[in-house]
Amino acid sequence: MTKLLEVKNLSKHFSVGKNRTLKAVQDISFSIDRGETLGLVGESGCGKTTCGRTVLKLYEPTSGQILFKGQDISALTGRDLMSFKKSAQIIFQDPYSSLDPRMTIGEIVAEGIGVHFKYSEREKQAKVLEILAKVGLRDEYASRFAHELSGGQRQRVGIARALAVDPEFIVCDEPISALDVSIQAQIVNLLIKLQREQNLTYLFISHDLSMVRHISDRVGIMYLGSLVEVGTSDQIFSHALHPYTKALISAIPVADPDFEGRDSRIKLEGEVPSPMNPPSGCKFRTRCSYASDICSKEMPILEEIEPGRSVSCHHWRDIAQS
Amino acid sequence: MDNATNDSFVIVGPEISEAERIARPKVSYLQDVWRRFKENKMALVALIILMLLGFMVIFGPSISGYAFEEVDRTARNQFPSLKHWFGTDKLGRDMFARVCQGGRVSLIIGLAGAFISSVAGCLYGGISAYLGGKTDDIMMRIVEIIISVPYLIVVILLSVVLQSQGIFTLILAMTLTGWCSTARLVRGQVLQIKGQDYVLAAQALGVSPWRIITRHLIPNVLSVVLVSITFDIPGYIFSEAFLSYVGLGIQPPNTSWGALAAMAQTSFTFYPYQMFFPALMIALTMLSFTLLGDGLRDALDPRLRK
Amino acid sequence: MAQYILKRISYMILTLLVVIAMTFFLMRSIPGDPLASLARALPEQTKANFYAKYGLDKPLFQQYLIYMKNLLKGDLGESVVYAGRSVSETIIQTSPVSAAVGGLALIVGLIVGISLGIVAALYKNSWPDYLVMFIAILGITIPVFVLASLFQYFFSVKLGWLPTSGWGKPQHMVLPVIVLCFGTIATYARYIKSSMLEVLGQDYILTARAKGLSEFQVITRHVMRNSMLPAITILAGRIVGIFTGAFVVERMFSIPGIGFYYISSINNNDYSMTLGTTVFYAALFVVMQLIVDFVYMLVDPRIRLAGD
Amino acid sequence: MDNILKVENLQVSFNTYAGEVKAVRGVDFELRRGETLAFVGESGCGKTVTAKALMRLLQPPFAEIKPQSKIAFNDEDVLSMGKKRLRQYRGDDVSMIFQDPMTSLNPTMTCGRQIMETLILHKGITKAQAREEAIKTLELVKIPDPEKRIDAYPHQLSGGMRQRVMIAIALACSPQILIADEPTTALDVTIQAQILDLLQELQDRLETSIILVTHDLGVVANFADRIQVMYAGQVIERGTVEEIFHQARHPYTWALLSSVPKPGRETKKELYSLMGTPPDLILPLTSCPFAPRCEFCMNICKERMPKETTLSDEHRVSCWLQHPMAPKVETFYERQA
Repeated sequence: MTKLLEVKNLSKHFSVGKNRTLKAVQDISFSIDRGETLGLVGESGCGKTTCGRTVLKLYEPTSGQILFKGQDISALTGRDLMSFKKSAQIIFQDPYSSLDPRMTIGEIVAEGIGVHFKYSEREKQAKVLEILAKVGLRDEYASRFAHELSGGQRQRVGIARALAVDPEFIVCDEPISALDVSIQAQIVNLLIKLQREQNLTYLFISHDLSMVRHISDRVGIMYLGSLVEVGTSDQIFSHALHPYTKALISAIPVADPDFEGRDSRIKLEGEVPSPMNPPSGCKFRTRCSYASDICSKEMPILEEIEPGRSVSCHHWRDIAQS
Repeated sequence: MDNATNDSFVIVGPEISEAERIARPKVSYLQDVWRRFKENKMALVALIILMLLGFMVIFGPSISGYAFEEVDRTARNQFPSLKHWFGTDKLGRDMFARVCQGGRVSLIIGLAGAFISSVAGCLYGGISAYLGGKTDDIMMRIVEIIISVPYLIVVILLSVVLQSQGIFTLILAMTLTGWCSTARLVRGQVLQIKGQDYVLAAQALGVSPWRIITRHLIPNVLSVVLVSITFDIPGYIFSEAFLSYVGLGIQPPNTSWGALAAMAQTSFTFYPYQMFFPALMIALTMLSFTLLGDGLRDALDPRLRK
Repeated sequence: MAQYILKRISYMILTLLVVIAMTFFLMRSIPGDPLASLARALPEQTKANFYAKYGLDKPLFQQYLIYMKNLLKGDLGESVVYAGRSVSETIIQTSPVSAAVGGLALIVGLIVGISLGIVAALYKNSWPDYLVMFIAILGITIPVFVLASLFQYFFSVKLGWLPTSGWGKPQHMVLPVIVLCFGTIATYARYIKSSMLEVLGQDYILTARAKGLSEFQVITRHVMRNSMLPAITILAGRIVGIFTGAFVVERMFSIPGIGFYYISSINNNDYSMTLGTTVFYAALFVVMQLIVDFVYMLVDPRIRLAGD
Repeated sequence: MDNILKVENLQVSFNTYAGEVKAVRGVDFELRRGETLAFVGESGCGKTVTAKALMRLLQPPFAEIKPQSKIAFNDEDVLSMGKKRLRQYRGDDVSMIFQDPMTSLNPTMTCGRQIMETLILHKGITKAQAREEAIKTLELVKIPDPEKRIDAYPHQLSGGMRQRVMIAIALACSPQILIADEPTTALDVTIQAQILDLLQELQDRLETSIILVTHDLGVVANFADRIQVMYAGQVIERGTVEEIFHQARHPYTWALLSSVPKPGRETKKELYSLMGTPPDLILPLTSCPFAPRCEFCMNICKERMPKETTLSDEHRVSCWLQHPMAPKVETFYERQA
């Protein structure tokens, strides 16, 4: 497998007011292979959306490198930049604010086609209808406005817009969290089907762990701007090493009244600290039952403990043994 | 269950086309806006009044048969009659012709003032918001300073300085600071839209900044600007009336509604009709534009769309 | 917090400097010079003395420095038209009169306007609402001088209840205050109504109702405060409205306030008086705006605490 | 067990420009002392409207509870309560918490005062006593430093803390019924678990009956005693938690259960997904509202509304598949298992 996207020591800071910076993403590294789905999980404000936008060059990184097909995207200009934008697309969370209320569905989907392909008006229309059909929307929707559609239909339009330029890589930024349960399944199925058909690569950002597990090959867990653990779905969900990952997984509500694991649930006390003013050392230590002296003094690094699996915790060995 | 046959219980499966059907009829944006605008009866009446006023102002002078500056010393201060519909003033000029002429001036000032300040405000606010960062900071600081100078004081000052009190200097004086509030409004709107996901999506698609501005930002700001224009127009007419009262407005023999009303004010006790008609016109215009603006705001507000 | 206040005050001073400079140089850019029309008939020697008296014989920039220096001492110069009348003293003598009329009008306007706005919101789409909105619309559609004429005509000429104009007795205040507060009533009635309707649609009103509060308690405890707060921001605009309205009202009712002198100075080409009064108005306005902003900050906990 | 609340034929309509939207179409159910009843369904199915109607929080004339509806609280008719009795009923007998704790707290009032307000109103105690009580309530909902937090404004607290304050307000007067409208939807997973645990603990302690409105079956699984599944303004299936999760009979319930990925199942496999969208409630319904999306739709489903069939003491379902003449079908999750 070839690495499609490689992120090395990426940081993204925002300045908030005077002399204050929000370290939204801090020194994270990961890679995604072609045709793979990497799930990125974390609670609100952990920097997962910022991360997704930075790898698409929607934000300029503060430091670090982003390699797409081996090329550093920060150096891209002109035609290379356009070809990157054609290959890498994004799907948004909110199906309401992600569609221009003044444009018809057809115009929304056609916009990207107009930028990247030299099609005649007729070819363009044909392509629009083809893409709409692919996401399960009938022709008549092309002339409708977004507000006439339901949430699920709107989200399919969002997918169609991304698909219209034949991308290889799509950042799915919480694509299902604003939708109803039954509609979520529609969208997830559609994403999986499209991935199979077109060998797409996904960065799937979500806070819904059960869906992430369902769709992802590998999963990264974020907490307060840092990546705390990366591994295959199975490794993360069955043999988590980071205390935060463990707690997060056991907090998933299971839709089964006889679920046995409920009593052994790890209960996380306290709140997520403010990202403006994170704790010293390991950021998770304030809520961690394993925390010791070293945790407040030294920030643990993300170590690769076996190929494709890394964790950032001073105590992971103890946890692995227990 | 009496007439139920075996046939009733055959599984036929779902009918997706039925479930995906859009039950409500297709409505375009403008149709939708017009439908909601029409619901507001007051706004509709206001629109009709404005059209009538416009008609009167354009064709009025030719109907009355008098020129607005035509002096008839034999017919001074006459009450409204069949001959002079709105009466005559102290020089014997036909009030109807003067009200029509004054209306032209007042409306031109209102429309031109609102238009100029909106264009300037849109450009300034749009650029400030789109560029962001330091540029935005500096540009907004300038606006803050200009806006914290009382508007009428600036207008008075400029009128004093410019001295020639023609329509154009008046418009200039009034728009010189008038654009600031529009600039702030537009900036706020653009900032809001700039952060919307659909603009981000366009950036991700590689759509050029120019196209993003023309296709996404401007169309979505336009409705707000339109509403602000309808509120600005009466504001300019009002300011001109005030300036006329102070003696800095349109100079005779030319006239405006404000100037007419201000002139009539001294002899109001004796010839109330001389003030009544221009004042009525001002009030009607103000009222109509205000109601129209209210109606438009409600009709264009995307939050109310359902 | 202290840092913020300091920052705001320094911005205010900057604004003032810009305004004063703008006013000064604009007044001086009048074609010819500010004394030309008055000095035309004077003999050459007297003319030169006349110019020297107002410092107009020096280079422009130097004049500005002198003006600023005097300004710091509170000296705005001497009237060009009425020899011996100090501009500063005129302002000091006339502004209390204006402040009395304007302040009263503002208070009355706020009380009536807010009450009407509340009534309109509570009885939405019924006759009290329509009546209030009718009054509000009248207030913003009729120019002040027309309104003043009407009031004078009915209450003084026709009914003879109140004096037409003049100053000194309490009854002289009645008509000017009513005329002047109309704009405030209209603005506030409209604003409070829409602001209250918006607050009534918020989720926390549902919480309040779910607690079992009566509709009256919901309004007084939860709706009022939250709908009044944004209304403070438009107060600065109303204060200006009172000032500019006062130009007209003071003149029509012959009230010896500062607005009266301002308008006469413009009509008389009284250069130093116009300049001085403009500077005074601008300063007053900028300070008022600052005060309004601070008041807003003090009463809204969201802003107050965000500054920490 | 005795019923604390009994609802019969509840019908609620919204008057919109396009016409009358019948949001709730003849819902009936009863709530027993100390139990948790969950309303489950997708957005627009009428679950929140039903919950608000129970407290008469819907604003006329836009929303209208139809006259044939009946809501009885301890055999007292809620819909005909006088103003005074209604105020006592709200807050003292029944209270409610909402989805978004940010917007449902008054931003310009301290949390303490918002709690005290209810106490003073219903218990007739002094301010000082109320403050004391409020601190106790904050302790009860496990807010650290209650003496300090009582003077905090809502925006100074995190989302989880705000929701705790909402719960404190709701429970201040120990109501007999607590209606929780999507209490955890706006919160993060770890906070969500905290809040659910808290609610459970408080229920055990205070013996409150809870109506939990949610779209998340996971939340319901270990929290509710009984579940009623709603679709298009109607209850289409109801039963105990076990009955709904293990013996569901309505294809819509099946779909809801199957569309959530379960741990231990093969990943990237197609999830069961419902096609289409719920019906527009502005249209009249004469047949089964789910028919157009139902995999087992029969001819009769498109012609007539199914009647409710009783399967056990608690378990009832409205579906033509229960008719003796209907074919036996295999459920999705039987297929998937």
